[in-house]
Amino acid sequence: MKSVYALFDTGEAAQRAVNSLRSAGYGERDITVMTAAPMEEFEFSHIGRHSYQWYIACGGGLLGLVLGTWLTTYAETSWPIVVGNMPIVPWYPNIIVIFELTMLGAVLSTVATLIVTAGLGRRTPALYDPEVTSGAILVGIGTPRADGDVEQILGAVPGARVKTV
Amino acid sequence: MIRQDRLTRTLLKPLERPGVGWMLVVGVLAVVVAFGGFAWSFMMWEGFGLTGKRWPVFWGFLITNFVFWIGISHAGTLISAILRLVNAGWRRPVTRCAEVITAFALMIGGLFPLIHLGKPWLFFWLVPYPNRRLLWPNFRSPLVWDFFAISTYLTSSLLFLFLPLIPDFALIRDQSTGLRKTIYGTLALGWRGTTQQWHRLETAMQIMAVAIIPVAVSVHTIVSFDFSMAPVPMWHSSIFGPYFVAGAIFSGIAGLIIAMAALRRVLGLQEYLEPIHFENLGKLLLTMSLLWGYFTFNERLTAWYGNDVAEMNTFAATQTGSYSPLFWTMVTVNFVIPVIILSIRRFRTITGCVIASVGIVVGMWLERFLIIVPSLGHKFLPYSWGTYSPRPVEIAITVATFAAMALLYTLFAKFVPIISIWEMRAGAHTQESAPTRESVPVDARLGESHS
Amino acid sequence: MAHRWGMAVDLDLCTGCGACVTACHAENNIPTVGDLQASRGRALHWMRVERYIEGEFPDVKTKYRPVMCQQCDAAPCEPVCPTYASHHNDEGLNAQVYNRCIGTRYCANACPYNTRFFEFFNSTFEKPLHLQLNPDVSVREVGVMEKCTFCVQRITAGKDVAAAAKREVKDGDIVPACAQTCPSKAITFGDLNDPESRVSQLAESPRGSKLLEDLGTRPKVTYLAGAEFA
Amino acid sequence: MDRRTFIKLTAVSTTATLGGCSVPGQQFIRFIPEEELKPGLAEWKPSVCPLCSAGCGLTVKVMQADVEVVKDGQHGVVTRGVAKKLEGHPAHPVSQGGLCARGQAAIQVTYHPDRLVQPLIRRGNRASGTLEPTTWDQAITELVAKLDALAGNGHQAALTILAGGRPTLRRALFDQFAAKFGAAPTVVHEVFSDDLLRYANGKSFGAAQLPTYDLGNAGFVLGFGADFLGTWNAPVAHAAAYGRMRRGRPGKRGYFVQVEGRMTQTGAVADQWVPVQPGTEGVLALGIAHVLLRDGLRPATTGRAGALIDGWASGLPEYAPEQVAAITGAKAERIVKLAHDFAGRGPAVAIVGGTPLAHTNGLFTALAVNALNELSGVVGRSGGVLFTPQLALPVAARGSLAQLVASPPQLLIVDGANPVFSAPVAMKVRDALDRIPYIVSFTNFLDETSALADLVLPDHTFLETIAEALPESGSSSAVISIAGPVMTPLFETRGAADVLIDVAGKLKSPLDLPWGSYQEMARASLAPLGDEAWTTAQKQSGWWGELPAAATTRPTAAEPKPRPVRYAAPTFSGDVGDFPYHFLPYASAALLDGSLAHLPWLQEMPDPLTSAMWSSWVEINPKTAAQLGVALGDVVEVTSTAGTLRVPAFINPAMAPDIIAMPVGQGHHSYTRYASGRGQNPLEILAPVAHPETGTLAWAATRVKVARVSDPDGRLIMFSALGELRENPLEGETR
Repeated sequence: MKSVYALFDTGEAAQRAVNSLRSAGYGERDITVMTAAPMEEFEFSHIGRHSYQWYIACGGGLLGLVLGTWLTTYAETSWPIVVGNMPIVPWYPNIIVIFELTMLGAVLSTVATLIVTAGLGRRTPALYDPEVTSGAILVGIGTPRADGDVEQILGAVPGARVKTV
Repeated sequence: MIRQDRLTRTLLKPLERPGVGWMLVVGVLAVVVAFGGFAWSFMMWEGFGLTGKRWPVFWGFLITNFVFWIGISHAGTLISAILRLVNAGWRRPVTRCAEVITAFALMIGGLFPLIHLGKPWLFFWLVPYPNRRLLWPNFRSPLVWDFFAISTYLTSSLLFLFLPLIPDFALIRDQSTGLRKTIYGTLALGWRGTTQQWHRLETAMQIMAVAIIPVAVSVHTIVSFDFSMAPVPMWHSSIFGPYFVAGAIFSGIAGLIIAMAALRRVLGLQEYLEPIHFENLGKLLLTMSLLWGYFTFNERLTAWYGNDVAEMNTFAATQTGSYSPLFWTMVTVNFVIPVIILSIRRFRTITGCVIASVGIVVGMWLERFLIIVPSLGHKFLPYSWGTYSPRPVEIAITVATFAAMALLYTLFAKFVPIISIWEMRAGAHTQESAPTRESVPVDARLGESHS
Repeated sequence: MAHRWGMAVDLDLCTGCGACVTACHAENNIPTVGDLQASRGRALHWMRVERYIEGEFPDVKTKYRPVMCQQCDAAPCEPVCPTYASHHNDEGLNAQVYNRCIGTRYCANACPYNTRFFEFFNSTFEKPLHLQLNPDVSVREVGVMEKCTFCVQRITAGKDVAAAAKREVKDGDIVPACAQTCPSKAITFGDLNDPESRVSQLAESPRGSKLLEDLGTRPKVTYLAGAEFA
Repeated sequence: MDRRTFIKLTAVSTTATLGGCSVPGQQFIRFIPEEELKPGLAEWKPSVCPLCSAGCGLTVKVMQADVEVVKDGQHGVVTRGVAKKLEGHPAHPVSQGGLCARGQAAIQVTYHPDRLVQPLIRRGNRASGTLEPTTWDQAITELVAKLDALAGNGHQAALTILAGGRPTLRRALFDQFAAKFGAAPTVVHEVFSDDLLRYANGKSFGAAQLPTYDLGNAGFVLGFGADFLGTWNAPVAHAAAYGRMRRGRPGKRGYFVQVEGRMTQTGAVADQWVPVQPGTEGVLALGIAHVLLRDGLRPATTGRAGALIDGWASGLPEYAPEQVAAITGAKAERIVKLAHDFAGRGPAVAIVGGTPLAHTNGLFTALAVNALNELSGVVGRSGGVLFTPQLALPVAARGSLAQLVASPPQLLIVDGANPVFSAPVAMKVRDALDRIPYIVSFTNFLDETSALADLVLPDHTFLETIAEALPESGSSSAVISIAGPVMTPLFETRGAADVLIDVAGKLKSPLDLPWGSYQEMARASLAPLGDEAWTTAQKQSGWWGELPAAATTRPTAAEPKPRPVRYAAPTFSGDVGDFPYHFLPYASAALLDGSLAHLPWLQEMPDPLTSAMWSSWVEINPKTAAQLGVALGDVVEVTSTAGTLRVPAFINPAMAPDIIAMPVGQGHHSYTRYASGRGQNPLEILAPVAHPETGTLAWAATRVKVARVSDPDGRLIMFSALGELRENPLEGETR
């Protein structure tokens, strides 16, 4: 089954296209909108806004914290050597290492999440048009329904350049 | 068909086939860097004695450079992170050139703990892994803290630089053909610009920004610990953490201004790097200059008023003694001149900012030198006092690092748009923000400051 | 019971002759660096005799003070070492493991007494000077820190001898090179854990004080004050 | 080679070659060791320090090592015992288990990279000719020929032996040789000679030798310029005694006052440091004596020492505190206080030596201090002045360097002296040597004098042959320091004494020396001490104890009509107007008179007061320096009537403003890689002023002027780099 999409030059047109697709019964999941830059002032840009990134980052941080705590205590106790009259497991110095690893955990988990949830690093899906990056706004349906009138709906919007892949 | 708007055209122009001038610059810089590398190898071959280090001043130029470059690295990521969080609209053209500085300055600075080793070929003994006898490095040593801090900071800075590059890589991918297309295509990681991707990216950047600010602060604090942990006159002080961080940001911004001015001139980005950016950075620089003056005053006053014997000896050496010329130069170029130039609107021009910045870069280098050397030379037992002057290898290596910075920057600007195209676009959209049928909740936007 | 080696230096006996300095060179394979390197501050004197002259002619007072590694109990040089090359051994010595040292020179900066020295070059011993080298002491390679060890090789030897003779180490069995050569016997070495040892008693002396005591480094070298306590 | 060696050699070489085949380039002969060796275990053997006259007993740590040797023309390696470390012999009465910095470095004499390893003979004349290696046979034949030539035409007296100052049996042996050959009186040369003091002690006490001070039992020590803890007489013995004086007697701490113009290493540890005008020390001594007599603190004496002082019987009327203060510059009340301490804290001993005796009125000073000691009642008593009984040896006539210069001999044999370096250039020793047709030198190193020699005979070092010395002082009992060889010689060297005996036998008319070897001679010398003496000595680095009366030197009788001396102001070369400063050369703590400048450990040992290494310098009082505009390290020009030197300056507050002091020791032209061409030699500008009585050099009788030349040229190398003198430099300064 082919994907159908249309390119628009203005946000308004794109918005109109999205709205008519919605009224035709297509839901958030089916509609794909691509822009060269975030266009927060248009409603369509809110599609797929919800995510758990913040929580995952915190989780990553927590992981780093545990790791750091274990690493320092383990390393120091595994071969206890006295220096400068300090305890074998000195908390103040360890906190520094623990802190760094915590932050590292948070950062790495964030990036990982991004790559996974944004579907980066995979083969580019069929539904795409190089014009997007140079300013055109793409509105399309990955998998139209059998009674596919998507071409008409999109074509109805003035200034739409409808394509199928 | 691909339409290229003006923005894209100007920002992608530098990526075109290099000219003779560019080749020449790169060539010269490469030679200088190579010479520095040679100096280092020679030093390893002959022995560390080729440096000017001596009993009791065992740290000198090399560690000065270390602190200096780590300081410079605080320009980019930290600044851009802060600006992202407060959503300063004027940040858009600035952030990337800033973040690049961080990446490279860290790479260079991080090299010095290796260069300065008596046995550099054993540098990996600093890395936290157990040796053949299952002995780990000593986590109580600030040098090991350095390892953790710097590696964390470098990792996050590189990612922080890379993430916003993805969409621009995608742009280049779509506008180029052949090998170039494949290369940038790979870098673009299959970016399509769907609304989801934009949201993920924006959020990720937000989180990174939040995480990176404390890391950056910790990095230079820990660098300051290298000194303040040791019972050495004028080192063993609790003000060093904030003092170093402030100094770092200070020198960082100065470095950034110089870089931006250069880019503006060389790549003809006048219309994107506008006077307003320098104006704003200038204000920031002024603040930092005042902050620096405040910290320096605190540090000097407490030493002077406390009147500890050993500290006073170091104090005198810098205030009136043999180091005083350097000291007063530092005060002039770090405080007097910048405050005069930057606090008077008429002078806060691009030229003004650059002049101030150059002085500050020099001054901050001096500051690090004056923190390290006089103290070591004036420890508690006067019989064991000593002085230090650099020898050719150290100077060669020092010069080479500046060349390396310029070189890396030039190369980067050749292969990557130095101003984030998509962020400029996003900015543009918000300026002409058109009325839409659906009312957009305020929180729905990345609340731009429409100033 | 574990030993805790300590030293006492009687400043009232020190004549500043420098015998300890040369003896230290002879015992510990310390190279002479030559005039050029000496002028660049690379002379290696684990033991030095500090000289201070106060006042103006004719009312001048001079004092000598031999300074070697103070073998601090809370040594600033130890924790800063990333590789544990500088650490505290179970007899209270600040041990320096030459082949763990990668030459950050941080310990030397942290040492308030400036008693740590650095091998800036591979040390050379012009033949046949090499025949004098003490086989019980390793010759340090370029890029490592070194310092007074309280003649740890003599300590080990002394303990071996005692063990061979099936007895405890007696006070005076072990004498570092500096103490042995000192013509006026200003230097006393011994076990601070043995309350009967001369060094323990001298450590208690009212004339006794530690160098830079208030830094909290807890040195194991006691300095016995000179004339003013006559 | 004998059969055994041959078998050994072949056996070893084959195995070595086999081993070598597997590892190419590893082919070398490993000789079979000739000695019993305990791998890794140290053996301690007695020896005697050769570096100064003190004659300290040593114990030498010997361990095995691989030594590169040449045997029967074959290069190879042999494992043998070599000396590793020198320590003072605990039983020896002079060293008492201690050893000075110089003694510690003595081992480097043996292992010195520039040691002479085979005889050198001159081809061509001195100006253009060179010294070239030769064999011992040739060398000895040459020497024999030269001596025979002299003897042939009856010019025996045209042979002179020039020797260093150390009293040894070897010296006695050389004397015997000279006597038997009929040579001119042997010339003994030391730049810092104590002959004047010996002479004075002869007059005052009947013992013409250096005194031994029983500091250990003294309550009050009054030093007159003598650096007795540093470089003078027997420093190690003195230091040991000083230790006992300070802390050896629970509850009693001896008091020490030093009188001098420039603070010596010894003066630095004094409880009181009393500077006086140079050359007036004797006056101060008599000033104290005056007060002692006036206030009846000590009973008046009528001994022979006092009899030599003008006005002694009448209570020294000319030396009342006020007059003394006027002359010496010390405050009158201080003199009185000193006198009272002197009497009150007794037993009180006065020590004189070094600079005070190097003025033209040195004899007066020495006699004055001797008289003070007599008055103190400590001569020959515990806590006072003792004289170490001396082993009686055949008396030999002595010539002076001046005579030698005046009438150079035909043949000169140099043994342990280096006058080209260690005599004032103005004495023109060099020219004299140039006029000597043939010079033979027994030495380990090619020093300035040996460089002029026509035949250089490399000696064993003290570790490779019998080491011995006849300590003149430092012990209350008689001492003969002697010990057998510690290790087999490293090179093709030969003991000078044995060579001389060999030569004596080879002459056309052989000299009937009573012994076949140095060892026999040594044994014979100890014979009068009983049969055990030799074996005991071998075990413990010397013999000490009660000398049989027959073997002891006799004290000289007092002159029937002594001519009393009175103070005469010292005279100087160069008048005050043109040359405002006293020039004070002194023996360097590390290098002594320069004879030790070739030992790297001593070159790099920081000087006790300046912390200088590898350098020479002049010391200037801060006030003077300020007047001259001289700062630390600046190069200054020091000019005397005899010449000019350019030296870096060290600013030293512990000396009088009118004194310019400079250590002797550096400035060698030829003395191994470590000393050659380094620093300046103050003797080059020293006026050759001699003591009228003894003809010895009055080295403090030169005046100089000083001018700043340039900024520091980096030649003053200091361990304490900033030259900081004060423990708290900011003390007393406002913030």
